[in-house]
Amino acid sequence: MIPNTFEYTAPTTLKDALALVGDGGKPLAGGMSLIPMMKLRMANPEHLIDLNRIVELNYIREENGELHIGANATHYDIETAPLILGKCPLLAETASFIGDIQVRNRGTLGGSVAHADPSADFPAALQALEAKVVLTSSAGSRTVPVGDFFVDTFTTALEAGELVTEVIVPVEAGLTGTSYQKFLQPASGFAIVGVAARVRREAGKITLARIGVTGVGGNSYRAGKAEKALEGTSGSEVEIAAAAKLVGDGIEASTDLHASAVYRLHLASNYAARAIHAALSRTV
Amino acid sequence: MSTTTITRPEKLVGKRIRRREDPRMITGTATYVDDIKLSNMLYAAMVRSPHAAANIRSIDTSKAAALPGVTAVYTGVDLKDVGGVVCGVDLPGLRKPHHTVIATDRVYLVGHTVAVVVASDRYVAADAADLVEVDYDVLQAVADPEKALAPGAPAVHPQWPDNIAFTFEQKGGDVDTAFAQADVICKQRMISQRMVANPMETRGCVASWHAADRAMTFYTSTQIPHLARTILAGMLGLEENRFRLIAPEVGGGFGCKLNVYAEEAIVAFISMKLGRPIKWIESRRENFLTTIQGRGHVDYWEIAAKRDGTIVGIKVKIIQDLGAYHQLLTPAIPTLSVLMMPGLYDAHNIHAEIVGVFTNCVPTDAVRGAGRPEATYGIERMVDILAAELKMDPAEIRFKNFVRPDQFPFATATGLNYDSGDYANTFHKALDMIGYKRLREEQAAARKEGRLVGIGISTYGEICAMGPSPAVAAGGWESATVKVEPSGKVTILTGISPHGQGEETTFAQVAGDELGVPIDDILVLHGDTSIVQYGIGTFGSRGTAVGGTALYLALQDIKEKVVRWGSMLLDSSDVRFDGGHCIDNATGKSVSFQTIAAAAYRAMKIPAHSEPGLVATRFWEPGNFTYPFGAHIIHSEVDRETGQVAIKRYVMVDDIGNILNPMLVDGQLHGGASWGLGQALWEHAIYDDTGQLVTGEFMDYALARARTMPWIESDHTCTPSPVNPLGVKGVGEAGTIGSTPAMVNSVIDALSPLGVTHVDMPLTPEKLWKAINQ
Amino acid sequence: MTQSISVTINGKPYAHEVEPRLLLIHYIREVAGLTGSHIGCETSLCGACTVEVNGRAIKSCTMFAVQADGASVITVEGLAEASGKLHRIQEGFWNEHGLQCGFCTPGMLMVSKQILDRNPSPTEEEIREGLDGNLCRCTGYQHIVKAVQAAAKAGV
Amino acid sequence: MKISGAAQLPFTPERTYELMRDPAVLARAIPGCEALERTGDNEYRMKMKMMLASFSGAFEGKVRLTDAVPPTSFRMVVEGSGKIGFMKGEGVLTLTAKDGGTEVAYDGDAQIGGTMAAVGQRLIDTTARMMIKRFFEKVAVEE
Repeated sequence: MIPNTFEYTAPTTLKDALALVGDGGKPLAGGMSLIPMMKLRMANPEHLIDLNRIVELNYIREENGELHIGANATHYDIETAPLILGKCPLLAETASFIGDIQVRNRGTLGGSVAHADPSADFPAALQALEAKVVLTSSAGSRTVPVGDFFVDTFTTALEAGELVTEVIVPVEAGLTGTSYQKFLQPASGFAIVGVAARVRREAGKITLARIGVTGVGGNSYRAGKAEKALEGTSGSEVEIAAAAKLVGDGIEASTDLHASAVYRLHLASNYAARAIHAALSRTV
Repeated sequence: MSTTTITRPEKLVGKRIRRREDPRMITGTATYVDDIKLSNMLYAAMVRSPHAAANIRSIDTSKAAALPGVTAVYTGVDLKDVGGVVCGVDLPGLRKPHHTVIATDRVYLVGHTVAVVVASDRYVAADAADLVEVDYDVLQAVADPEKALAPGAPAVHPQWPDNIAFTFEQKGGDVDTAFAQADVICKQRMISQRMVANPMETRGCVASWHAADRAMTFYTSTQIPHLARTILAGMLGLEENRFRLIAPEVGGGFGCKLNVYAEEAIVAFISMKLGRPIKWIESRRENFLTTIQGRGHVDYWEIAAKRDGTIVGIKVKIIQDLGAYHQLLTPAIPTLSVLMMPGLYDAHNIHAEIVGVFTNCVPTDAVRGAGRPEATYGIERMVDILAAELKMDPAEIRFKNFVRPDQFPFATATGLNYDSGDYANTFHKALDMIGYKRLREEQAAARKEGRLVGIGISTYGEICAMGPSPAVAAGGWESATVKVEPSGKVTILTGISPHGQGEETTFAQVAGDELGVPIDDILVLHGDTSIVQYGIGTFGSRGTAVGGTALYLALQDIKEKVVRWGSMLLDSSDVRFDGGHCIDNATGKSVSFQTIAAAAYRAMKIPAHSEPGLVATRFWEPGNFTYPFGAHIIHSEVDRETGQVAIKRYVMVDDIGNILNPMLVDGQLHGGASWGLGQALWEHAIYDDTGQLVTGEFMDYALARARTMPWIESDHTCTPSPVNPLGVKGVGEAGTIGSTPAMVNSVIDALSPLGVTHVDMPLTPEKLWKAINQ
Repeated sequence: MTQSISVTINGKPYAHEVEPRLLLIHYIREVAGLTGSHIGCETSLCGACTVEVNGRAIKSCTMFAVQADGASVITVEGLAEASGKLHRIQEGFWNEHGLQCGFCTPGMLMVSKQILDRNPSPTEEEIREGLDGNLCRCTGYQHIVKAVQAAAKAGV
Repeated sequence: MKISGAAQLPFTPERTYELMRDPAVLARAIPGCEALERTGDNEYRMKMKMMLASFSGAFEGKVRLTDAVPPTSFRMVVEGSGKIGFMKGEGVLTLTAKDGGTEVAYDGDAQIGGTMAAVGQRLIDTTARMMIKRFFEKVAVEE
């Protein structure tokens, strides 16, 4: 299977890349979704702007109590970076669930986020982390909360000429526990359901609960009702189960070959309970 | 000549010897068909129908032809003189649609070739294929065999509105009386869903025509080089002796390359037309759409028994989804299911019916197991269903009904003659390995906790070593040549065509033992019709049992000649051949195999009634199939919350007769099990109502992965086959056939406390979750 | 329109003019003439085309040759030493019968190398997870797992 | 693939019925519609360009409105085919007055073929829903 012809530019600076994207070029990050689609000729970009040589987007650093991750960080980088393992383990854990070794070696956080696949893993974690996405164009940068960034199936807040350049996640206080739980589609490895839980327990009470969900519907989301139900409780089995039941509330779940909407919603609750449970067990 | 003591070399057969074909494969230097690059070569790409049923109004190739780099574009009209795709099966009343290599006026399945483009490289060929414009008048399609049988269903072939290609019936004993007198009758509809063979190497070929010599050199990824040559030469009107077909390294076949496809004839035709080498390599997408698939059964089973569990009769009605036309063996496959239907049980009253149905899908044909997995699945499920009905232990009911060792050779109600076996012994061994009694106790305890724990048994049999010639469309014999070179090095030419099975090693083991020469002195060649005498090929677990026997016989001929030459050289009439030497029994003097080989070619003196040289060729016709069997037991647990199946333990004990190389045997069994578990749990070629294959890529079609396969504990029993002198039975398909029912029986056993008696494959988590919550 | 690239494959420099759409696997196989790496699918799910680019195992069917400009690539042909001495992973696959038809093998070897480079003594589960991006239709994976275990042992 | 659901529009059933059968409105509201040309009674030829993430494709197809029961229901058939395959969506739309506007309930089938069918399975449902949603959002802002 052979892609159609295209023009190819690999800028080495963000500035050049933004100019090229501003002219209508299609950004190429890790290419893990785009290149297979191009080979099947389902995607036929005229001009590919390869972002992989922009060294200034390769970074993971801590600043002002937050982790700033450059768009070119690969899933493998995130899975193994000591800074992330130590200060935002949810993101590292989630990265370890993506695809396989080869995909994680090449796929990037920026590419995954910009692609906004409804079954991708990162969005669940980023929702639970209340992450922020930095969008940059030649005109400047803006920072968008992840909840506003993911708009719909493959649809984000990215405007024409903008690139995802950075993702910002919080450095977790010691009392927070996190977990990502995923039910795999057996062929592609995509998430049929993926749930990221982030909880803080202080003096025996859950003071913060954030639950991000992917795979269930057309877009990732925060399970607000479940979070509210969990906060203020002690996190007993019964309370977890009750909260987890609300994870799919009001969500239009999708149906495909591998799971019906009803089953997806059931799995969402079940995996939410698993994630909350595991997250709580990781709180101090 | 010497009188030194002869040290007999260590016996090779039965040893874990690492493969002699591996060095080229682990260094990346093996040559598969896509690695072949001939000078001046062009690339072909097929233009394929996106519709399952449509009339072709017109085809416009002008834009494609005008693309720089494109040499030619052909449509069906250009290839009208090429013969149709060959079906080698004859059944009474069989309807055989004529299947032209390129569709001319109507397409019958998604992926049907409507044109072919030829270009300077594969990139341009792909571009050109996109530029061919076809105007279709889309028709109603039918993709489900039972829907195809319903009145008013769209006709796949307008001339046969009932969509029936053939019906077939077989009876043994007196099934009506048996059912009338039975204490209990169980019935179950069961589906063996379509599976895609999916060898990691797709199909592909390179054709190179030399007009001056009227000679074709043709490389193709096939399991049957000689048969493919005969058929392709016939389709193209070429002289068979000038048609050299080479199966290079073949990256897996599993039955889907036991065939001759339209594309092979197309590529050969183009090479003749253009006088240049042509390459075509199938994409994975094309492989899903256009390479034959397996299974595709809807079966209605009935089993009748006495209250004590004695099986008295079995009935099955098989609705076989044939697809849109017949490939080489399509209609024959379900007849193998009928032969296999009694399994290992002494059941004398049987009735089987087959309805072969056309659908707008790719043809089904022989895929690993070919007809036997469906039947084994059916009978092994029915035995479990019967045990549940009678509240008997599924192990006990099997012991009760096994054919006993003293009954061999055992004539089955389906007309077979089982060669040898001790089914109870093998089953006992498996039960002991898994600790059956204790496991049942643990299961009872787990059930009290509400856990869904299952133990699934399959005691399977199979029909291997295809096979006696009357039973195989193209002949079921096999050939071998042993050439001893003047230096004493040995070259073996085998008519089988190994592609992973490892006969370059196992055949060398056999020859090494027989001739007493080091294994490194032996070379096994195969797959080139200009080098190897006519042969049948590799399929139906026949390589070792049939091809190996031909080799064994040729080796005996060589040994006889060697003794004649040795007698002459030793000037003795009392000579034995042992340990690579001819030894004078009277004096102890000896002459080595190598010296004898040199003498046979130098021919200074020739023994009486002999001729120079040391070569023997044998064609062996087996007198019967062989019948391997075994017991597979799977301990599983189903997650009540999600329906996900976890395999806790998998024990298999297989009896495949004598074993030449245990490491290779285990490899075949593990691989086979990955297929059987795939069918039970994951794999499914799903066509929608319009004939679109919706699991048409690895995105949606799940194969076994390292992560999803359990560790397999494997052991063997051995009842040598009396059918051949090696005592071997065959192992290529055993794992596939034995595993599926064990897996499904295990899951159904796990769910049985909830009243679940059957779930159709594949047992996806959602299906099981629904069954749990019914 | 073509672009010029230079790539080091198995320590040997290559320089060519290529179309941007040329996939790295086709560059390696057809331009550089190293046909050990294979193509088994087009959706990046089979792993037969796995090679190492700058020390990372990747699927070379999901990368363009122009993206490898300046990179160092290792393919299955580069595993053994120049003397012909096999890599311990190749030995492991040979000794443990980790291959049958051999088509997936180059990719399996390359990903196994990455598994062991990162984790010299992986558990069975870690090996199975590591092999997740590579399909084999012949072996049922058990002998591949054993091959990686044997190679790990040989490396200690 | 079965698709059903409902959308709320801020018009009376009569006005909704009229809007949803107006080719000018359809041309504006059908996602990716580039041209809509009348070919017969309630039959139109359509050019579409689908853009979804990296995936894009041009389709030629038609829109048909049948089984009209003003102002309560009609059937809408949208089909298109292009290089990457073909698609067909067909459903019955039922209009009911609700909360001062109209609820449009839809119930039908979405189907894809060709290359799209090979890799698009997991996305048919979400994509179809998104397109329907966009369609109704566009209709809702009509006058």
